[in-house]
Amino acid sequence: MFENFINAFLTAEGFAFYLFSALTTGLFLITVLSKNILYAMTSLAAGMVLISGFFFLLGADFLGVVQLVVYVGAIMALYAFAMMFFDATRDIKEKNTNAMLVFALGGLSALVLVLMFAAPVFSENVVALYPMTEGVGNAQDVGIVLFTKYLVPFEVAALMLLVAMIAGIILAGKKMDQSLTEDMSADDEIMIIKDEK
Amino acid sequence: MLEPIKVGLESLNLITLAPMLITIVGGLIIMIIDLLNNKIHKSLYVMLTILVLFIDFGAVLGLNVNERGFFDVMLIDGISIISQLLIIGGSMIFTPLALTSKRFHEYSYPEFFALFLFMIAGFQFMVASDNLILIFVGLETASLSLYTLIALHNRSNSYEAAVKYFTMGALAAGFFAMGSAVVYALTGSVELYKVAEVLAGRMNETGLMITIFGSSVLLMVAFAFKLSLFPFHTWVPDVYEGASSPLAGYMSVVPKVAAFVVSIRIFGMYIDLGVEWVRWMILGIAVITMTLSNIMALVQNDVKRMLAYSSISHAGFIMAAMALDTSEGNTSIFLYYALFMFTNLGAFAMLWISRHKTRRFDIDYDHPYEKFAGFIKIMPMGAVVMALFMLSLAGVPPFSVFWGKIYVMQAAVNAGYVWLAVVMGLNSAIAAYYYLKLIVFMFLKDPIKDVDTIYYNLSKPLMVIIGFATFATIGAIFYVQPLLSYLYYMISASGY
Amino acid sequence: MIGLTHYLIIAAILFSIGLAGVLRRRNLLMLFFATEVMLNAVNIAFAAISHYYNDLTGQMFAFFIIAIAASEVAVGLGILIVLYKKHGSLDLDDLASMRG
Amino acid sequence: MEKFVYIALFAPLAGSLFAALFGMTPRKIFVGIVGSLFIGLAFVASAVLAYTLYTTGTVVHVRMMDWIQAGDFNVSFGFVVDQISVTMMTVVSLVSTIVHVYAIGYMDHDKSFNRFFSYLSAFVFSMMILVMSDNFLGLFIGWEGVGVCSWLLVGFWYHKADKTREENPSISPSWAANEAFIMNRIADLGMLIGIFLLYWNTGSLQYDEVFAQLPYLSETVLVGAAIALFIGAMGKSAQFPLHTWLTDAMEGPTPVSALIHAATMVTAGVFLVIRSNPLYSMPEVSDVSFFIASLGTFVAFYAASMALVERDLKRIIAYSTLSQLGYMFAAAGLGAYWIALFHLGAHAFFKALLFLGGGNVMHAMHDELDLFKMGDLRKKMRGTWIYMTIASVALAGLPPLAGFWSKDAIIETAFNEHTYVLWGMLVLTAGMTAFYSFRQVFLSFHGEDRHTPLGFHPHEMYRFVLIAMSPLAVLAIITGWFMNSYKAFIYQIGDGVQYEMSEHTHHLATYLGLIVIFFAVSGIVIAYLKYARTGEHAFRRNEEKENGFFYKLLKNQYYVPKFYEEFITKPYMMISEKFWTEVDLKIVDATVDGIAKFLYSAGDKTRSMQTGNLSNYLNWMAVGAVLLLVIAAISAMIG
Amino acid sequence: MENILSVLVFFPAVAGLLGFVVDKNSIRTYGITVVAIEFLLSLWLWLGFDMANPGMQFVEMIPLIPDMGISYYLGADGISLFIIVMTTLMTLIGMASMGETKNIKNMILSLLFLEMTMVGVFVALDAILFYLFWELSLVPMLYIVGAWGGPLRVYAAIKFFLYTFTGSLIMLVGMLFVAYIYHSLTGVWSFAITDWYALVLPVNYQLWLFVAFFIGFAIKVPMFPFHTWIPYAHGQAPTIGSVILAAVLLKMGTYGFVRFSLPMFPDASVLSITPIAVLSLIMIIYTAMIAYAQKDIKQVIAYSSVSHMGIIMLGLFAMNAEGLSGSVFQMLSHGIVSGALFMLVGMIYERRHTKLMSEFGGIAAVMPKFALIFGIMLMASVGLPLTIGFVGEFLVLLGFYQVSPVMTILAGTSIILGAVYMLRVMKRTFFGPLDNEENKKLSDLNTRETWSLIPLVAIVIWLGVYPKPVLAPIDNSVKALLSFMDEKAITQEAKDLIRLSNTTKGGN
Repeated sequence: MFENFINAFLTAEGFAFYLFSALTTGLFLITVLSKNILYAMTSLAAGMVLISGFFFLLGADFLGVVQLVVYVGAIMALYAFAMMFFDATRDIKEKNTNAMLVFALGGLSALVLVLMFAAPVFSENVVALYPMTEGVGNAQDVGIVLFTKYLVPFEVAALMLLVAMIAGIILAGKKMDQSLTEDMSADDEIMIIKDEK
Repeated sequence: MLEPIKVGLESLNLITLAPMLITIVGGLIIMIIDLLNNKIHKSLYVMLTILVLFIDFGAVLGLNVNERGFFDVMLIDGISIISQLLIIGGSMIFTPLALTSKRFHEYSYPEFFALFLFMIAGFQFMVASDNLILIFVGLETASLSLYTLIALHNRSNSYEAAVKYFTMGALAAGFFAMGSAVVYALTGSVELYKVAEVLAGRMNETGLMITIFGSSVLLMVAFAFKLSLFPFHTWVPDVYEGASSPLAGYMSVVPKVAAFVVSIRIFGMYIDLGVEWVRWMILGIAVITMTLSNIMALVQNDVKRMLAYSSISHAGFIMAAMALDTSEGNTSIFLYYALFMFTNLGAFAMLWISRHKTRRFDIDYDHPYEKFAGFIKIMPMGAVVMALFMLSLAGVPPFSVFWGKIYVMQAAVNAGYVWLAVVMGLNSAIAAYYYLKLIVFMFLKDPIKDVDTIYYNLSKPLMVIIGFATFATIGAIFYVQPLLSYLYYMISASGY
Repeated sequence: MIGLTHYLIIAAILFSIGLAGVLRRRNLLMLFFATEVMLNAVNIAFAAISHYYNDLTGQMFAFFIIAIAASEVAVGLGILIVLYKKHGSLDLDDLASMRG
Repeated sequence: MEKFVYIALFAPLAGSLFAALFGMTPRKIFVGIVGSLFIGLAFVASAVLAYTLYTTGTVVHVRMMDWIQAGDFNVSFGFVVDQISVTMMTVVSLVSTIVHVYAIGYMDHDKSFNRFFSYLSAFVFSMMILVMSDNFLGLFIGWEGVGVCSWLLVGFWYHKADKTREENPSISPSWAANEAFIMNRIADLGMLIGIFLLYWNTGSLQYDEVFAQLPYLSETVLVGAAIALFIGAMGKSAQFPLHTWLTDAMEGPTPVSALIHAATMVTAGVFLVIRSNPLYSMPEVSDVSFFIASLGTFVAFYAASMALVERDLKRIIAYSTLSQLGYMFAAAGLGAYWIALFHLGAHAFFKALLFLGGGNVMHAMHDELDLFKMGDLRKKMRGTWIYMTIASVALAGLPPLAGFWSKDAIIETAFNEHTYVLWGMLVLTAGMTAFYSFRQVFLSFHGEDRHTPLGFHPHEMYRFVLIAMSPLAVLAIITGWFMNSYKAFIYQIGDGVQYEMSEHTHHLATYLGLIVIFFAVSGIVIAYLKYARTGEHAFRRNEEKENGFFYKLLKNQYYVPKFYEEFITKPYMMISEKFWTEVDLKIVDATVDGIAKFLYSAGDKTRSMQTGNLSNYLNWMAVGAVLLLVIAAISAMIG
Repeated sequence: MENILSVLVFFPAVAGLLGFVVDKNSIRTYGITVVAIEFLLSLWLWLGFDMANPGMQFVEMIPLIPDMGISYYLGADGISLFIIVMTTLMTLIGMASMGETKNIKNMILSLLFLEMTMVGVFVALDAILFYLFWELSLVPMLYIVGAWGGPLRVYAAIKFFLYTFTGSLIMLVGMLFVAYIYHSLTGVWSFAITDWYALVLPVNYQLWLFVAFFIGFAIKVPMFPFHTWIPYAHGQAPTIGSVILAAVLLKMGTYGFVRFSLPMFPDASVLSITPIAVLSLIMIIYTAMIAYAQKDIKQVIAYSSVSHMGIIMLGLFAMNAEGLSGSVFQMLSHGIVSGALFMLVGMIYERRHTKLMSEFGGIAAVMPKFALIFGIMLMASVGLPLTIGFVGEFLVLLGFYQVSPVMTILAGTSIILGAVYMLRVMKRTFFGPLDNEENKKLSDLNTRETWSLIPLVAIVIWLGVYPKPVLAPIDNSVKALLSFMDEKAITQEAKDLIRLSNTTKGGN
């Protein structure tokens, strides 16, 4: 067991895997445990970067790049702006937290998920539907599948982003600051509907 | 090097995409109109939306059963057609509720209607595919729109509702993603027909059961959230309360239909594969859901919250039917929602027209029971109609929900689950109490105050809508047969 | 040799960390961070499975998850902004006007 | 002859309905007259029928219309006029006619005069149905009908308030009416059971069909039916232990007591036994018959003993009725049905006379009935005195009056059947009968004038009333002389009712008669010595004796009413209350409400999971998810 | 008029709808006219009824939801015919004598809808249709009790509704199960009762289904221990509500037993004779005792209803024509008599605004007509021969005697106990001195009240003296039912019992 671990550790991939694993775990732990939102966010961003490391490690280069661009570039930037908008840099007090429950649930879910994944999920019999082509770059491969098979989801994702955009704009817009609902306290305008008495 | 891929347009079967495209284009048109002229009255958007949906409805009706399109991503089978019809139909009848005599905040946004249409497109994508990716994307498109629509009501409560819904939705999305990952790990595919094939071959492998069960649980969590099953239902009452009545009524029907379709696809697959455990899990959740939400509805002080709990209970009811995994069981889901839709439309419309900007009867609630005290004296027709909806919800024949209920129970009996039918029966009896409570307030108590201002929001179009809902509720007996045979035909045609 | 299991287990652990974060956080913004963690964990799983099956679907899924995460952030932050304008706070515990 | 049957039957109904038309109007004398005429008509019809039957011997059997038909069950309104029923019809209609006429005078001042006649005629109608019916169910109609009329008439003065048992042993007319009705109902249940038993075993309720089947029935069925029917008879004829109602029924107007509670209704039980003589003659039921005889004897003695100390005029007569009913049952039980029937008729005449005389006294004394407040009334009420004396002599059983012949025959029967104990008791009772009858006569009409000091100014009844009573007096005297011709008449029916004394008894008949006469005379003499004299031998109340054990025991009717009250009425009330407040409200209903309350409080409890706090919601979600995962893992591992 | 049953069902409903436009001041006349026409229609039905035919007549069948086997299927036989007539009659008389003035329009309209549902229940031959009317009947009744009742009216109304609703849902599951079996045996969906009759079910199925139907019907009857809603419902309901409730609604339960339980589950019915008889006996004796303990006149009559329903239940399970016919007849008799009694109590309540016996006493002197009619109804209630009450009660006891003499004796105590509580009411209310000042100026029945009661008195006596016109058709249908049960029973014990209980020894 331990020997296996050493052997694995000594390969390049193994070394990287364990390094990334340790770091992401640590960083994400900071993200969820830190009282300082700045630390949390920074560690989240760092963790994202490391996750793209996993992707590169797994040969999903395109995904790795997207991860860097979208997550680290866009999402984290959004969060950063939001953080500033909300003036949330001060320490956050976590009241009413039932730590026991949280860790028990977290631990239990980790345990069960690990148990699940420890099962022999991988099967040699499964034939890849969209195999990666030998000698072709990942980005190209992805591109082909994305624009054929997954063109519809891709377009829907575009729609989703449009929705998100519209939503962001109108929600953050000025019109939300006051209620446009008509004032109904003007009772003299009330349409009176009643039974003839 | 890669060969260039040649795809014939024929083989794409683009027609399968037409309905969604119509809604998307419709949404865009509304946005464009707004760009050109931003002084337009909401009624234009309402009517445009209905028209777009009308075309959409026609497009869906014209689809052939059991077609796939776009590299098999799109799946137009029976349930996809009928669920799209339900979604579009439901949307069509809930839209005109915007036409109140008083203006509400959200309806001053053309974006509201655009988002509404996009949401429908999202639902349509969700039901018209068996690819988990498209399902996920469609689901999120719809959900994100819905969150926004709720928040657009622009009251403190609506934000709270939107935040709650959103946060829990994000968590559910995480579970969905994880569940898909496990399925993918098991089968190397995220397309359900393929998944079923591979899983069928792997059912006998030792040590795999835990993962199969686990995958079902993870997906279950995501859909139980959408379907508001215990213990993932906690958002429902708050969100219904925070959202405007039309939206609340809408939420109790349309998103659930979409979620049910996906559930049928996913969990039906598990049950078909012989994973009895999934059936029992669903049955257990369903029974707990209907019972618990029923007894919680008993103690509500607000009609809208009561209706929220009642919709949870109805969902549990239907979920139990789904677990049967028979054609009848699946048919009953759609039949139930088709019938439930009209009654719910009426009930929420009645709440909607009695809505004030400020809370006049209770500091915490918009629609406390006291508001409806002595309704029969203030407006007899209104009270009678509202009572009809309540009776229908309670399952009193011959009103619409009864036919759904009886069909569900018959399906349970046919599948050999007599105990389930009994549980359903007893639950209906408990439920009768809280529906009755409103009737009691309306008919048997004396008015409290502000008697003349209850129907504040009433307008002609809303009267038409309520009239329509009333007729649909009362006359259900006459259209159940065609509806049922159509639904049953569609469902058995798609092999569920 | 690093097997699929290794990746899946790290994904499982990260997912659980995210879950714990969701449960623990009282600040809505930080709660959103935790949901990102969960989605990222799933992405690792997808990428790994994809790699081991030599199949692109997983990467596709991960790709769409990233898109979804981005959209969610946009909408989520939009809602947070209106909420913040009204309440002046992002604390979950302040959000309990509807109950029962 | 059919039309006479219908006239006899429906003339009283017509009278009743006619009176009912004026039921809510003030007194109209013609209502009474018309009512009496209708009843008279019925009597004429009955008499014609009786005469025809006597001369031709043809039994008239009519079937008016269907009544109840269900399944195989088929009962019609059918009427039979044979020797037994015609006897009853004649007696009933005759006494009724006289009582009607009497009531015109007696009820003179009552504002509900018309109503009274309506009830009274309705009673006669019911009684006619009872005696004429050709099946058990028809009999039951009459049976219940007379019960209702009795209820109405006993409670006729319903406005009187309840008193304590010490003040008035019958509490109030309405109480007494209810008691009578309910006690009769208890017996009626027995009778119904008998009817069921006969129906299911013979397939019919027609007398002739049922009796034809009797030989084929098992002993159990026969005994059961005999007992059940007799229970019915016990109620109506007020046999122990269902006897208390009869004395209480004296709360009703006196004509009612005379007609219903002396002459007719109370004899219905005897009539039933006589009617069912084929059943009671079956050898299998001989034990039951003997029981009937024994009970009758016992009641004869028992009732007579209570009459010894009673001070209430009407109650004494009621006890004597009870006692005489005992005689009739003794005869019927011993198989001498025709003798019982004969005594029934004779008794009807002299007892009605006695009651009506009592009514005169009561009328004169302004409803005062305490004998100790009377005395020496014969000077003011000569006619009444004569009537009362005749009736009392008849009752006491002195020859040649009616009572002697019939009663002596019964006592003789007891001797003939070798039931010497019964014989002895009956003889003793005869003496007691004579004593209390004459005690009553002497206390009221003889001795010292005790009423004038109390402010009573008695006066004689209307003349027409006295004239109306005369037929009864005549009959009370002469009936017995026709005993043999009656015997011939009734023997036409057949074997069932025939009863002859054995040679041995016949031989001793004279001596037996003398013994009875001796006892009777002794009774009269003792009564005379004690109560009739004036001056220093005049009757004085003896406090010490009245507080004695036996005196009090008899005075309180052996504490039977008290026993009923303490052990039946009160517990019943108590249990009913408990059932209502403790069982129905606190257990049955509380369970139902408990379920509802449980659900509601469960709702209140579970409601708290809905804290409104998003964090909690997320926790719920996570708990649900993790729990499901754990369950999934565990169930997968288990298998 | 072949479709007279449809007309009978929907005429009041249509009239009710049109009634919304009728002016408030004329609505009483409108309502009475409508129910009078309805009554005439039901008489017409009787007229056109072929007395010799024991089967279903005036059958109408239109498939409604063929995929579920639900159709619009109506028919009447001798058993339902008279219940229908009684229903229309009691509605007519109840409405004619109604003293309510508050919200009269709503009341009349509710009554019209109620009448539709009541008639519907008795003519429906499709189980779902039956269930439909059955459930719908709760709604107007809920309103009538809840809106015009006494202080606890809301509680009473809800209790009434929920109790019945719960029971009937269990029954619904039973119906669905029967339909399922029918489908699995024949391949056709059908809820038609006549189709179901053809089903021969194994005994254990029969038992379970019997229980399911029993719960639905027993609550409605109401059988012990499900009876506690009725004192509240009666106690709180306005007069008209009590009249309809006692006269018609309770009969739905017993009618259900005749229509469903007996012919469909003959073996289970035979097996459950003893338990049902025991419950009926408890109803008869226990509730009679409770009635005796009541202080409120109306409650006495309410509990007496339960007691009488016990007799009806007993007769249904006598398994012979005598008992069954008697039972059906007793339904009519109880409907008329208890309806009349409730009307009478209502009339005195209108005058004095109290129903407590202690408030009265001696009022026979000031209200002789009232006392007379009350007395007649009381006597009918305690089963006096030559009144309508006797025929049914006698036949039931007669019939059940063949099943169990001991139980019959116990049940027979009803004639005693009934007299006990009823006479107590009579004594405490009408007899005794008139010492309450307020009672001295009570007015006797007015013309309207008198004339609404006189028909009932007439019927009480007519059917007591000559029940044949009604009893014969009932008997015909009942005999057909019994021979059908005999044919269908699968266990020999059941066959034996049905035969045995229908034969008399010797004779004939």
